[in-house]
Amino acid sequence: MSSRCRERSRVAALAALTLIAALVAGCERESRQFDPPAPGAVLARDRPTAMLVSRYERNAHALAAGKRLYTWFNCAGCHAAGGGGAGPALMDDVWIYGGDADAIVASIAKGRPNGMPAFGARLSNDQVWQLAAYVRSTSGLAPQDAAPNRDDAFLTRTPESFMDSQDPGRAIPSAATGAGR
Amino acid sequence: MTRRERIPASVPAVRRGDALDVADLPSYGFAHRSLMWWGNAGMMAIEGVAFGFMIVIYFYLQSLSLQWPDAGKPADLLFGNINLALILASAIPNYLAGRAALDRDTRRVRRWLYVCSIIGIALCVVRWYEFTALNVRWDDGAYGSTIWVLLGLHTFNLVTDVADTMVLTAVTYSKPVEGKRFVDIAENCGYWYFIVLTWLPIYVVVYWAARF
Amino acid sequence: MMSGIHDVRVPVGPQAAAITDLWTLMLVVCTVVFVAIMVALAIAVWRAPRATEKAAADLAEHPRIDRRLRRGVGWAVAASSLLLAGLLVASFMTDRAVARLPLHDAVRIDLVAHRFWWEARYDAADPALAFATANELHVPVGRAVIVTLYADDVIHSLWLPSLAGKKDLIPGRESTIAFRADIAGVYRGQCAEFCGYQHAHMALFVVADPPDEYARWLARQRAPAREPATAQERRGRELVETTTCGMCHTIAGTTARGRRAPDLTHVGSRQTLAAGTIPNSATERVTWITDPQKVKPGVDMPPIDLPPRDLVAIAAYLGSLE
Amino acid sequence: MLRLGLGMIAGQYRARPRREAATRMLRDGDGAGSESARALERTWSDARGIVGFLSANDHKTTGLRFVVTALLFFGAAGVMGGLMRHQLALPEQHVVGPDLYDQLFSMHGTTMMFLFAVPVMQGFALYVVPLMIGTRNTAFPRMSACAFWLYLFGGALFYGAFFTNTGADAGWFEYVPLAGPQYGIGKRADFWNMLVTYSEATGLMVAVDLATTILKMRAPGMSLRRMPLFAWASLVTSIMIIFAMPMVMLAANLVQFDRMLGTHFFNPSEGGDALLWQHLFWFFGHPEVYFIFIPGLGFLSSIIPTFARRPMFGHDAIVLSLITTGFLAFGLWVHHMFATNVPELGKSFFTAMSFMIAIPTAIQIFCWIATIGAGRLVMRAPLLFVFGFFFVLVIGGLTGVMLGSVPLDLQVHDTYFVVAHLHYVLLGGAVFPLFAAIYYWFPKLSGRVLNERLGRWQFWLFFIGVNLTFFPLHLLGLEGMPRRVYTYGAETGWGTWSFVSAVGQVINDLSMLLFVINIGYSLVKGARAGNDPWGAGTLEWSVASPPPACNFYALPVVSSRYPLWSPPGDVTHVRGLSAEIREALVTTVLDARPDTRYAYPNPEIWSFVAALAVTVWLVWSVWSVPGFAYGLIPPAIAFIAWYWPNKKEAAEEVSWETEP
Repeated sequence: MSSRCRERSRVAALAALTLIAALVAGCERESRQFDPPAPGAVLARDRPTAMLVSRYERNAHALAAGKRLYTWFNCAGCHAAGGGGAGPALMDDVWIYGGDADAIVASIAKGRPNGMPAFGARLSNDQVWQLAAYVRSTSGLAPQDAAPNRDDAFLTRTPESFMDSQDPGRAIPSAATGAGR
Repeated sequence: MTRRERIPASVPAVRRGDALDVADLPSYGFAHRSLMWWGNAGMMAIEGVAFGFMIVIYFYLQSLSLQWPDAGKPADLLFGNINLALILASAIPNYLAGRAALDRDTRRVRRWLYVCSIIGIALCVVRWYEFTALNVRWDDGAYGSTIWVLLGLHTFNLVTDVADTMVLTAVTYSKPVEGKRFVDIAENCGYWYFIVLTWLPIYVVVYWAARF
Repeated sequence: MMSGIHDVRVPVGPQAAAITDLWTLMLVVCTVVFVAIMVALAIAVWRAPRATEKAAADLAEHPRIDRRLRRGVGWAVAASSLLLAGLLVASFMTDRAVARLPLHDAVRIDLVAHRFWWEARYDAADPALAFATANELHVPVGRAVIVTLYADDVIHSLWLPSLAGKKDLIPGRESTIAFRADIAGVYRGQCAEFCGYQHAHMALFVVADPPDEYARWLARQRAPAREPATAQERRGRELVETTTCGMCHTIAGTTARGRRAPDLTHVGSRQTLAAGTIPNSATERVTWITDPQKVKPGVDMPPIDLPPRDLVAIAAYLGSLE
Repeated sequence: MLRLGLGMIAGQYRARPRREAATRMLRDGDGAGSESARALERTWSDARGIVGFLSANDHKTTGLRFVVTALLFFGAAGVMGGLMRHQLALPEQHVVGPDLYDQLFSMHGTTMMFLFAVPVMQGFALYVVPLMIGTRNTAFPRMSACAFWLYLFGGALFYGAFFTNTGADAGWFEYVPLAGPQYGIGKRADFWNMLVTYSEATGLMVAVDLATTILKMRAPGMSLRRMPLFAWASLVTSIMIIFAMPMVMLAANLVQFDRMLGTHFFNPSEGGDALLWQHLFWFFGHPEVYFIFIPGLGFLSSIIPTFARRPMFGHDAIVLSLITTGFLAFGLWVHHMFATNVPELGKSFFTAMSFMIAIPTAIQIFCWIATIGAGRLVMRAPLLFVFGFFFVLVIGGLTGVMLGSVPLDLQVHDTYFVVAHLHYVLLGGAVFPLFAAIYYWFPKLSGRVLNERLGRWQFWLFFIGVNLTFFPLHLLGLEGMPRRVYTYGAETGWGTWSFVSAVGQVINDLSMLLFVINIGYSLVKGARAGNDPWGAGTLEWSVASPPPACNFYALPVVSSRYPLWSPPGDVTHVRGLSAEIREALVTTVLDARPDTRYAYPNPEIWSFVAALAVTVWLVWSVWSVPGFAYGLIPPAIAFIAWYWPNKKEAAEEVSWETEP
């Protein structure tokens, strides 16, 4: 095999790899998985698995669903549009109980002292994870190409896709999510 | 001498036997005789349509709105007025550059293109300050969005034509200068009139339409 | 499964009838025009002699033929212009007929389109008498109905083929449509503007009741939800109140107060679930609650992860809410 | 007949002395086989090798590339259409889910409208028009070459996005808010917006090129009244494109600004308006139909006289009808919006306009029938497709009249009735004429005639298939079936006609298969065409098939509408253009009197590089806001480099140029 030929096959391999990367990235960001995963997979309380990251935090559909639920379930009643009110702010880099997805999932599902109710029984696991992913996106922790844009509503806040990443200062950085980028 | 007379009539094609000999026809021509003029006219039509519809959008949204501007207050006039004065003034060196191009006078062309470029750069700087004086952000509401895009569209054309002018100035140094290049310069001057003329309605819309 | 009449050519209201008349007229005229053109073409093809590529083209002037052709084309153009003008007049007249529905004593309904269901609100002067239902409008036969249309999210379009034309529901804009059903029956309608994954499953039924039946229906709807009668139904209500259901759905008289999904106060009286997607039977209710995404992928309803017994209890309770 | 006496031949002007280099230059004007013909062939051939391939700017190369690429997109969109009909063949099927189905119909519509119909017509015009009007290349061949690359890259990116599950999914007219920032989640709508920007830029560039070519580069003597009808159709189309396409480019960018920058053009809560998009889109979208349809009419006006062996009856009426259609097409857009709450008076106006636009088309149809009736018919495949056009288009046109009526439209708008109507109009008005045109001009393009027997089979299969697929859809619409549903319940009763339609689609597929086979077979084994296999009358048939690189060894002088049919005049051709550099003759707009010569710059790779640079910008702008600004740098560099003069070329040009 001549070196030129090898060169060419290397280029081809590289192109194929790029293509696969694009495919994976595109599919991860854009897939609309309507059926929730098996309950066991979602309930894992240790570090979020790659599946969960790809399914929620890097997925435009899940983030949009999270945003919808945030409005529907009146999270804004306490947390306002992420800026905080009766509840703590969500769009900054301060996380009282940790800023990675599983910590937020725990906060939503189990509740926290001083007012945060437990929604575990009243929301499906899927919804909790969607909410958690959305909450992280308000701090710019979701990839910009999957994060929600502005709403067709009164302008109350910067769209999530514009948020600069607020690296969780006091929170334990999440290895698996790699700060969302 | 008017511009019209400066575009000489054609040297005729000559009949030789059953053929029409065109060897003596000029190898380039100015204004509507050149292909470039027609291409340029097409481009101006395209951009003119875009400007026109942006203005239509402005008034459409205004007609739907109870309060206009719906956010912020009307733009400050200072820089807009400076821009208006400057852009109207720029028509003069532009005219002179165009005439020099028709005379195929490299030195005069260059001189006036320099003046045009300098005014053009000044216009870009003023334009920057205009954006800061709009008193509204593009994402504050429909009013802000519209005037930002309107001004942005014109700025895009302004910047590209100023860049064009500068490139043409630089290109006059690449010798020899063939006749066709003077056609390009003349056409660039024609395009600049378009920038000047479109600025008038856009100026009125951006700066005055929200005041009444 | 409930199926309603939904055919432009089977009108049951004065407006749809006017449009159907116009349709018939257009169909006849257009068919005649089509046939005429095809016959003209056929005659032209049939009468023209055949030739080959090698035949010299005919450049000679044929004043007589040309005159005849000119006359023919002229007449054809004149005839088509006249026909078009006639159709135009017919269209305008139909338009006026459609707009002239007498509206005195009309029933007023607010209809909000959501992805992917219809929320109907029957307002009343006394707020206690107002109620909401979903995907199934009841209207009295012979009385005009004015529906005020709102869109909650994206653009939808209300289309009831047998009753009236369609009207878009556009976010930020309010619009109205009026119609009258002259015959009792069930009329199917559907969202006609593409609105997302489940645009296909966004049907709406208009049930035209005789006036007394309509009054009975109205009275029933105005009452709060029925109290559970059996232990199973009681268990069902408890589950609805304590699990995910109450986050989105309302059942008047219980703690379920969500406002984001169809009002379930009288869900048992409705013929279908999920905007006409499945019949409202006990088994289908269980299927729907267990895995709505299988029935209607992309719908906002989440699957409920409960033991089968509980699911059956919820289904039984909901079925009892007539 | 010969009105070319003219002042131009009389020598009342003083001929300027030629420069020495100009005198030495080899001139054209001798026929094939001469020394100048060989020189012309050398001069006008595109360079070999990969760089030559990428820099090619011959109008025939560019045009053919457009046509072939567009036909590939046609195939891709056809496959998607087939998948959709398959999914809908029976109620409650799960061949594809709603998510994929939404992408399928959006991609199908977008591809057909933006990547197939307009480019294929423009590509055909790029190929045929210069040959038809007697010139050697278009006015701005490098711009058209650049346009082709933009089109290719845009299409490739759009399909690349589709294959990575990022295909457009809000329909081919992408209504906001569904495609807006809140509901158009992910990047799908961004790619649609990008594609629109791409394909409209392409369309505009080619339109400017074509319009200039047609107005300024016609052979001497081809006054506007003698201009072939296809050139007229292309001219009208190009001018329409120039006034309609900027609209949708602007609109798509406004949506993109809403999505990317958070502007509020379409956000009702902040002063925007969701209906604004519909106005903007349909102001372009309705003329769009006509700039797909008018070139098709131009095809027919070229084909019918040839196969009827006589000049077109009512030539002037047809020209006027084309122009009228072009004007009226801009006054119809609201008839796509009758179901929204636009004011009643406005609706009446648009109804009247929608009815009126039927008249110019009717005039053309009657003129064609008159031509056919008064001629002697050569029954060949192209003519069969012309007959197919009559049948299908007239149905589509008549249902169009129905749709123009407000009350009827309110019933059938957004239903399968509309789907049926638009397919009848576009298949009848564009695809049947397109196939006729392919059968007609294929010999010119390839040197071989397409197989007649296969052609007839293909026609009949296509004719039956189209009617079987789309006629039942009218009935489905009346029976209450909305468009864009991915499935339907059995109780709706839509199953029967849907199944028939699916069967029709299979027949269409067979017909397309035959077409591909015919192309392949005829390229190898087809009969040799010679210059003029049909005995046609327009200039493109006077040259060899495929045409030589320079098109004409001597530019023709025209004295009638059908120069090959009429006896030649006293002056038959032009001489004196350079054979050593690419030089064209520029003529006056109305009378096509020779005015100036025009030397093309040498072909270079910059048009390709510029398209690549623009692609970098657009892709970058999809992913990042700063990319929208910084991304402008590569195209700026590319365009400046493109323009930058080549010293050697300039010196040569100065040595022979003649001042005006």
